[in-house]
Amino acid sequence: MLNLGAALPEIFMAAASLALLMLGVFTGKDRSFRTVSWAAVGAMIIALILVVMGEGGAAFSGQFLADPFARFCKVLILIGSAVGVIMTMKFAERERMARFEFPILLMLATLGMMAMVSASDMLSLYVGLELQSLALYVVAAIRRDTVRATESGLKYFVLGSIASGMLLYGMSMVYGFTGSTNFSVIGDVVSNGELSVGTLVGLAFIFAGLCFKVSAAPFHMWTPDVYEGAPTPVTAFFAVAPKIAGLALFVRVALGPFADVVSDWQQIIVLVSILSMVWGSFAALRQNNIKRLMAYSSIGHVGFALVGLAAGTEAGVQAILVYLGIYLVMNLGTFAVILSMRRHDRMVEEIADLSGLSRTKPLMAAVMALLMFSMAGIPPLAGFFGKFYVFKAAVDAGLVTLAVIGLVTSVVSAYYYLRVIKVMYFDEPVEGFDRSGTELNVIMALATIIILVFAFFPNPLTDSAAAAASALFGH
Amino acid sequence: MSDWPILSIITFLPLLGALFILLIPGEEANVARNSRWVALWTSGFTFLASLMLWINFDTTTADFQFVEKTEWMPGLNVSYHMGVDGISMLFVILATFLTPICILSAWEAIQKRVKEYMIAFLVLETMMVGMFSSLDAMLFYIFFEGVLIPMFIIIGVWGGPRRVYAAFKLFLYTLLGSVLMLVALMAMYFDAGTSDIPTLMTHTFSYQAQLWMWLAFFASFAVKVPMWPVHTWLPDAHVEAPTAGSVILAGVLLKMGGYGFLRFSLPMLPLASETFAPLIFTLSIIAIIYTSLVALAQEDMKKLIAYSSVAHMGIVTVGAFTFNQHGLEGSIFQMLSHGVVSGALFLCVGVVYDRMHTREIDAYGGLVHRMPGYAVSFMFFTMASVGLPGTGGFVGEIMTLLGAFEANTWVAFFASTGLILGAAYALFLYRRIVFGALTKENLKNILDMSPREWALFLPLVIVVLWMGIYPSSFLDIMHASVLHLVNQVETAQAAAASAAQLVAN
Amino acid sequence: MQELLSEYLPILIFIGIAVGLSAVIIIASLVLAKQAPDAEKLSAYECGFSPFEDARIKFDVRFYLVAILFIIFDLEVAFLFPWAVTLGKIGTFGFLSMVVFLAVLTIGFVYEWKKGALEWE
Amino acid sequence: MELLWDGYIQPGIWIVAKILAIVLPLLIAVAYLTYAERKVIGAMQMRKGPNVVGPFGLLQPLADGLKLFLKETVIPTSANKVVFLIAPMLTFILALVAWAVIPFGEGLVVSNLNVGILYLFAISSLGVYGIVMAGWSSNSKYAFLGALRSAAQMVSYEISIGLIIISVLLTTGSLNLTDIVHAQSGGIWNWNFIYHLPMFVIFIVSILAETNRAPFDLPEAEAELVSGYNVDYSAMTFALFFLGEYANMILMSGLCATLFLGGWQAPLPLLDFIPGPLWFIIKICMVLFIFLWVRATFPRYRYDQLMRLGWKVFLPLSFAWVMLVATFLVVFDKIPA
Amino acid sequence: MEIGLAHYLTVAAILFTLGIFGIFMNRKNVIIIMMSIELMLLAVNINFVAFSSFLGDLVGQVFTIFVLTVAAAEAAIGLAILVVYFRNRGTIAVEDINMMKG
Repeated sequence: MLNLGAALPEIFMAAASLALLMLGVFTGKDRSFRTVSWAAVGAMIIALILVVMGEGGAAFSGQFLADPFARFCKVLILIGSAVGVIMTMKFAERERMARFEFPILLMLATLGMMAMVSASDMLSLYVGLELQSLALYVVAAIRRDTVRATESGLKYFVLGSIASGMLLYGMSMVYGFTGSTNFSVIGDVVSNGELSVGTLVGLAFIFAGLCFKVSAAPFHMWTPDVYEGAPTPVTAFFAVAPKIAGLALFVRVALGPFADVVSDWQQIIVLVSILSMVWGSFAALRQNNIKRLMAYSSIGHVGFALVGLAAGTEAGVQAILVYLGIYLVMNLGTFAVILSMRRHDRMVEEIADLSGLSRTKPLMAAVMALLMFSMAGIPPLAGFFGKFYVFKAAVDAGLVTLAVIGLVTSVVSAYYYLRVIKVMYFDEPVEGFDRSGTELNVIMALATIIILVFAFFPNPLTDSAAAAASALFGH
Repeated sequence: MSDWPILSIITFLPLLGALFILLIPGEEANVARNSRWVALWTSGFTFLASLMLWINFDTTTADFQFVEKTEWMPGLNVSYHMGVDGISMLFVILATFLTPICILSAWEAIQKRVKEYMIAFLVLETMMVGMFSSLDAMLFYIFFEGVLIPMFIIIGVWGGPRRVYAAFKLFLYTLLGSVLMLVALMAMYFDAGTSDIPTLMTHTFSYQAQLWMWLAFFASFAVKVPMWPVHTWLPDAHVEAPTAGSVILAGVLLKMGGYGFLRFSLPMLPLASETFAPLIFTLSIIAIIYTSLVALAQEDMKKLIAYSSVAHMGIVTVGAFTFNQHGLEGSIFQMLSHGVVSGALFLCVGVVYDRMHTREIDAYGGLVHRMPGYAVSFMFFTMASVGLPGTGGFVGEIMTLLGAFEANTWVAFFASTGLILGAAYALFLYRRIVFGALTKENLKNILDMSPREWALFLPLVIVVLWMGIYPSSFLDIMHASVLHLVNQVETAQAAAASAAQLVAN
Repeated sequence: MQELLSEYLPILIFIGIAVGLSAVIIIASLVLAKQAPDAEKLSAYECGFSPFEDARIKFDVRFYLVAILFIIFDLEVAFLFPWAVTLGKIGTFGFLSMVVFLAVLTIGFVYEWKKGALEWE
Repeated sequence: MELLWDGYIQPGIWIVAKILAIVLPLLIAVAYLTYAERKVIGAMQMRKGPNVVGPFGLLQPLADGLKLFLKETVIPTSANKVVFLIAPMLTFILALVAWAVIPFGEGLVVSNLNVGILYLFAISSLGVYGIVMAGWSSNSKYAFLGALRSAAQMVSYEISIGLIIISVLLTTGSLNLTDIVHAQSGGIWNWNFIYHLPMFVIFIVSILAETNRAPFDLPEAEAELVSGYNVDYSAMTFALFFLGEYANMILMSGLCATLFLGGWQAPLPLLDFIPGPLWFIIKICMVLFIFLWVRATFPRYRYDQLMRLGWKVFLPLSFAWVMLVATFLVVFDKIPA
Repeated sequence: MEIGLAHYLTVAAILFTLGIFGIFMNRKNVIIIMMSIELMLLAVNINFVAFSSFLGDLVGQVFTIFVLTVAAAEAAIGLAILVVYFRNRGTIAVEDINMMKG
């Protein structure tokens, strides 16, 4: 029934975050920022180990399911979060936002995400999702002395709450028309008969809410503003962990209880996916702010990932997971570069500020260029494989048109990634950046190495993704 | 010797060199010097290694040789499968041959960011060689697309004033074509369950599927070749690229499209190829005649040569879709000789450009008085480009036309018209630059070719002459493979025809 | 179900009576008492001065804080109500669950205490 | 016809009668509570208190009421009129309807709700609305600030009250007030105030704060806020507030008696001959006396002291007490069925 | 007239729609948006309780409690962010929340 062992990583994270909160508040002021941050990273690593070593299984009377799918996503989430915290430290100290609550909030958000991807009941889903969201609302506005950060927090809050509202409304409908909140029970009900109208309405609302959360078009409008306004490490965090968790949740909901009625919702996902890809590509063309650019880029990437979901097959899920893994690495690397964009100890975030980076900081420019090529999906870099997997899944599922549209938009998106490279390599140099921190350099180096050598060693990621996907389909 | 993974060595040796250059420490001038030497040595070794392919090549079989196969992505049934046959082997050597020349040509022309330049070229070489020798569609695609990254950088960083535009155009045009090919590859994979090229060649796709796949492949290869009307990126790219970039672009990258037709479209999609052959012929002939006329009107030397490339590649595509031995061999031979000759022509342009920093044809004239050695080499390559007997160009063109004649008289007729026009613009260019009175003040002090430049041209001259005088040393290699290809296509077409016959009866 | 609801009927009536009573009291007073309003009399009371700025001024953010804390703790109380009366049925498991919940809440409480959210100097 | 009479009209009349039997005495009680207050405080300060109108000044409350009734109702022009009028009504209504679930004796209750205590808790929580509405709608700084203070104070102490109620619930196992009273049957030693003595004390103090009574009458602090949220009220609108407040005092006393002092039950079995309602009223009067006594004795708290008391003393204490009681019950397996 | 499930659902749907409209049509004040959000959650709660009662399944009511709790936390955080924003910007009018556009 209870089987706390399956939820050990989550329990550990919860306990650790509370303990750190106490540690922070009792050491007083914010001197403990660094200690708490590193402790948070340590806790995430321990949780990671627990996830990997743990035996999995269900817990809390079927509310919580630590299957390989969830564990795979948790690994990604934990990596993303841990790196996110590491990236934050120096930035926070420089920008006078070194509150010890910051890493703890990230831990809580991570905990929420972990709970969310493990949810096998709408109730635990909701609780996990909200734990994540509530922590993130605060994190977005953590620089409470700037208008932009607070505005982004406010926007994120308002639109996130709407999303929760829609999600909840959908869940209430599904509950009412299937008689349960448990995914497997819903799955049984749904597979036995055809989908009732009420359930379908509920499903649509749930999807709309989830689209909001993962910032898929047409529910993406908060993303650019939030990304731009939030402090950069926060943006980095937003772009990675919650996206992964949200998409994993999307997969979990769509292919958990509703796996037998793929045809009923496939069209929605196809449409959302196309809109996201198109909008993410075209709207990014006229951006000058790199964080905004990354926002649109993330919208586009969500679109690509959803292509895998649209396939509705095991291969599709595997593709999403591979995509997410690669996306994680690319985004962390890119944001490590963006975080290094400091001049005279101040953040600069215009794309034009990268001008001539290849002269002033050749290595950083090379890293960024590789990351951008990878984002654009140019082989042999890792980003290509992500796209390859999702589109292959789509073609296998007969969604050739979707694949063609997706790939064409990826060409459009290649344009704006190339623009960044162009600015770095072809334009005349402006004043160089300050020295970037060691952590950032390490992250950049790791990300670059991974995207470079992924082509040679794709199997660890793809195999575990395959295992995770097959677990979701109950094999 | 044959136990060695020689193809992998050839492919990844340049990458190793690039890594090595990356690690060179020290101040800028030092780094520049060292990286030049490392790049030259690496590419030289690579070329020597690639000669091992030729020496050990078995010309009697159409099978893939030097095959290497390792598990790569077992989940997808995709493997690291390398190998060459008579068609691709020569392209591998073409690539390894041109790369050291390019590096040498950039010895003095490139003064800024030498390290990056050399890295880009070595990476480019890896991609090119890898593409020609991969026997897995997925692997092929990776190398095929991967070429774009170094090329984008080369044009964008070291190119001319409009380099940004040119680089973007090159990149996006090619990428757009390629992604459609990717869809086709996925569809093939879905249909056949593997991305192994030899297996795919034996797989029979339904006619309907073939049509769509063929169009998708066409989108990619036609851009790459380039065929009219998607050729417009080429003049821009050529004009803006640094000399070595132009050389490699004309010499090798354009061949990727032609090679793609031979590797994918013909053997895997024979029925669709037959269906669309008229389309190819039409576009090719338009390309030959139209771009030749356009070339005549050019004021920029590089642009002129670029348009001539489009015309020459038109002949290649005509040859490829004749489906007969002559046409195909001519097509391949034409690609090889064009690779060498057009590369050499760009080098010729590079020589004067390095001195005068202009490519305006009107800025020159009467160079023969100051640069007799240059005039001779330039003349030689111009003649080769025109297709003078005794040069490589002649063999390729005449065989292609022969093949075209067998397939369709009208096609052969229009193609030969193009050749005459080709002679016109090439000689026109030569005359305006080299002959005439030396009136321009600033040309008065121009120097003839340096030993380094001689060292560049000499191997090219030898190869062109060799190809012209003793073509069978090349044709023998491709013979078996081309024959196999022709049989393959004919069998498939015959089978389809008899099936249709059955249905009709 | 119906019986359960019938318990609420008297309350409804009670509310009705209370509303009526209060309305009657006010209206009767309005009708019976002598009304002689004038502008000064009808201005808001401000120790004899005319009001010189909007009364809905910015006020101390600590009132917000109290409101926020209240919401949280009041909900906790709402959780405790059913728990308290059903403790016998849910037994040790229910008890321990609530202990965990309250422990988390206590940590939150300690946090805000140390952070000075409860100070009102 | 028969059905209508038996099914609806007769019970309806019965209900209305019961309600009136509560409301009317309540209003009189409120009136005389003010009288008692003045008398008691007068006595404690060695004064006589009201003694002019009627014998012993017994008619004083009526005179006060009449005065208020005949005064002019001033509605400030800047006020939000509808809300301004609703606010006192709301306060008054809530103070009345809460009585619906208070049992005066065995079966002597208007509505024997199974969630009676929850109802009471809800209604008393709503009281804040009346005050906030009054403060806001007056559109006057004093009223506004007074209302804010009052609201903050009330909600702060409400949490402690909630927790205290929960610790009582733990030992009684029911949300029904009658059941709670029954659980304390058998004499004074079974009454809750013995077991929950600390909570009883805190409860008494908390209800002082909850009803804005001295020494916690900060919101109405004459010196700073010229009477707080109701500064702009006059005549009967003011009277409704006034009535509501005093009715609330009585209500809280009643709640206190129900929760801790055994409701209507006699302290000793041999005193059972005295009827339940009488006991109940006696207990209410005792608690009310404490209200008055405290008012006469203690100086007013500072606002920060008041909030600190609520959040830093009462809340942790009552919280700890809940845990203590629950742990005790679980460990010794004494949970009431 | 017997009040059935459909009536509850209709009421909830209307409330929910009102909430959505309140958010998107409102051009005045962020507080109103927050109230609209609460309205949406209220609609959800009505749904849950109605279904719970109709199905004879307690999970719906449990869910309602959770929703209430989370809504409280959400409101608390929302207000906090709003206050912080107001301090920086001096306004909470919807049309003034426009530092970032594009």
